[in-house]
Amino acid sequence: MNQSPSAAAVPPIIEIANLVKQFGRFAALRGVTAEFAPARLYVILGDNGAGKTTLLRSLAGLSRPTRGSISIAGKTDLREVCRQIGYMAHPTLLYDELSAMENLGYFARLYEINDSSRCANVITTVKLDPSLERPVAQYSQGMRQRLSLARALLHEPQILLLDEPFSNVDVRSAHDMVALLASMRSAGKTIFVVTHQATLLAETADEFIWMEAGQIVDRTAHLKTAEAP
Amino acid sequence: MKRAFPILAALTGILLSYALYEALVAAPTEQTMGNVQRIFYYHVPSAWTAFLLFFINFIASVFYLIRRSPTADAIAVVTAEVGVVFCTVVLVTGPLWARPVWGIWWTWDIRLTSTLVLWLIYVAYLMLRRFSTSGQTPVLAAALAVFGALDVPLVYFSIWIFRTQHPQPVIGGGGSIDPRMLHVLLINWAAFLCLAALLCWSRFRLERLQRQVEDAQALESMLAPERSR
Amino acid sequence: MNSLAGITRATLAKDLRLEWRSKDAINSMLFFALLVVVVFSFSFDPNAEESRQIAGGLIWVAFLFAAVVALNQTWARELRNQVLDAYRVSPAPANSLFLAKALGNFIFVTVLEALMTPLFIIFYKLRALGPAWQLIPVALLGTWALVVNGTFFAAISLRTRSREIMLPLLLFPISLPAILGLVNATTFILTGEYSARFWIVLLATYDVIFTIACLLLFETVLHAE
Amino acid sequence: MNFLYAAYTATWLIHITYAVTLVRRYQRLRKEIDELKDRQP
Repeated sequence: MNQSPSAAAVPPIIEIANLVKQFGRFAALRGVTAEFAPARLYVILGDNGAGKTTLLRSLAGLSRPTRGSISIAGKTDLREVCRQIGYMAHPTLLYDELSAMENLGYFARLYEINDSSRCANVITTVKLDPSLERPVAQYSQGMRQRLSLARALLHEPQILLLDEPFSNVDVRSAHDMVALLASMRSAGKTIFVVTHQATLLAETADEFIWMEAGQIVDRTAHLKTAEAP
Repeated sequence: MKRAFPILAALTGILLSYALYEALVAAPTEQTMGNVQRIFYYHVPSAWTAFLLFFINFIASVFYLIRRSPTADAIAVVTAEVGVVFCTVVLVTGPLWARPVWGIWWTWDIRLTSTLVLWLIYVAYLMLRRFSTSGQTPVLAAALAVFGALDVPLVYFSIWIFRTQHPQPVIGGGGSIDPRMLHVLLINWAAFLCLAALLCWSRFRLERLQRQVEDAQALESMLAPERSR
Repeated sequence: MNSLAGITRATLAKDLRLEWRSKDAINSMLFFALLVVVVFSFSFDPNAEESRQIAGGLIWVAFLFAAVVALNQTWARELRNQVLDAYRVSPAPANSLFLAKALGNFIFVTVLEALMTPLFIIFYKLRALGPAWQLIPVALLGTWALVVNGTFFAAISLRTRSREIMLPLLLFPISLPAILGLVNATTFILTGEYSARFWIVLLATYDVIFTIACLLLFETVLHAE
Repeated sequence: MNFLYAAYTATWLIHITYAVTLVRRYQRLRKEIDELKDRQP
């Protein structure tokens, strides 16, 4: 496979070996093999149906490989490392009828976070107001996306998997999110972003992963401007 | 292995014709029920075969849940499907026997009813396999098979209580059976077991082939867009 | 163990709060059961003796269908915005989710039964000739029997096409002993002809066996993707 | 007596129907395999 430009020295945090995910007569992933070094920001690019979301879901432990294996921080049973992974999907993964604090309060219970100020803190991190009592259903799309990111950050994971975090987000919020991601990467977190708006991350990202037809076809240190969407 | 198939087919053919001759001609005519009693030689062996197949299905399902072996799953599909075929035979020949003997097509008799419930459970099993969208259909199906197996003794027991409280026509199972009839019964059972083995074998080969085709198509479904570009 | 109980409680509280705000499940269930009662009482207008004989069957068929409506609703809630994935990526035990869902459904269906039973009594002029207090353990055990397997099979049918139809297809054959137990126990208590004790024991056995089976297999089913 | 023949015929009909569906599924698969081979020499 393609060697990552500068990953050779550091031991990888994620190792994927010949990963295949098949749904009946359709293969979403077709033999992905890759290694990822820690504390870097990766951007995954590719057409619809290239397997980006399935790759992310496999890393999150949501989708079990048909064949092949994933190892994160040396563990192949991803349930053991789920505390270290934060996953933000394309849908919001939030209850529309509950307010921001109620939503995060419930998810904090799932991670057994007892520090009651944590929820309010993480909401302020994404620049929302913790005292807002409206149900999420009445939020704008951009606010929902930010709250969704807050949910993924709630348990302070070491690895972040973000699926289309900038879709329908206004330009300023998007730049705020990019700055947040950059600071978290500097703090040692490994971040994967699937996005169609790669230009937003052109300066910040460490590496671009190009996917096509269920495989990683290229890894580059810079955005290939000619092909950028 | 492949050469064994026509041998088994020939053996089944011979056994079935011999068993048919025995059932229709050689077996003594029953005194009270007359010739209609000869349905017995098809009805009972089919029931035993169906139960045996469902039992194998249960074992294979449990094995699959523990080991996740694809072969165990294939065996589970095959036995469930052939089992439903034999169970259908039981449910069709049952009323055809009941009508002339008791004057009714159907009665909520313990054996008839448990067979019907078993049939329903396994039809549901096959439908689940057909309609599942998950990449892990075998797991769901195996779980259902375990539930079905747990249910059968409860069904049997509950109908047994039900029957002792409601008068029912007595079925001629009172222990003693003419040794000549038993002989014919066993020959028929052997013949139907061979038929079941033959059907299972063909279905197993079909299943294996189908999985290979699905794998190939899955690979191709990812290649196709690349080619056309 | 502690976290199992804690997360179960949190999930149950969250479900009850969601239901309180939307009232999806309880409204559709109530309306559905009401329709069944009205349609049945139009279709046949029995005298007191006949209605004792048939009421057990009618009541439980109505509740069974209403329970299926509730079961579909509780999981539909987790599918909106794919919130279920948020649970699945968390370290929370799968059985907490199962128990919370099963208890939530148990509460919904029990509330429904408490509300609908007076209507049945009025429409069918019912008066029990046997020990009426036994109807309470019968109803509780029977409701749990329907709901525990219903929750499990609803989780299975989440991963199928046309899942709302798949649930009854899977649930009804497996529930047959429970339904038989419920209907017969109710009929015996109403008519006072026989003791319902056999059936109560059967329901309790059914509950124990399938609760254990669900708890053992739910994690496997939840993560089967 | 008619019931006897009806039962035997029904039994065979069910088994033969199943066998026929197996053969047809097999033929459909064969066709798919041929198509696959055509596209991937």
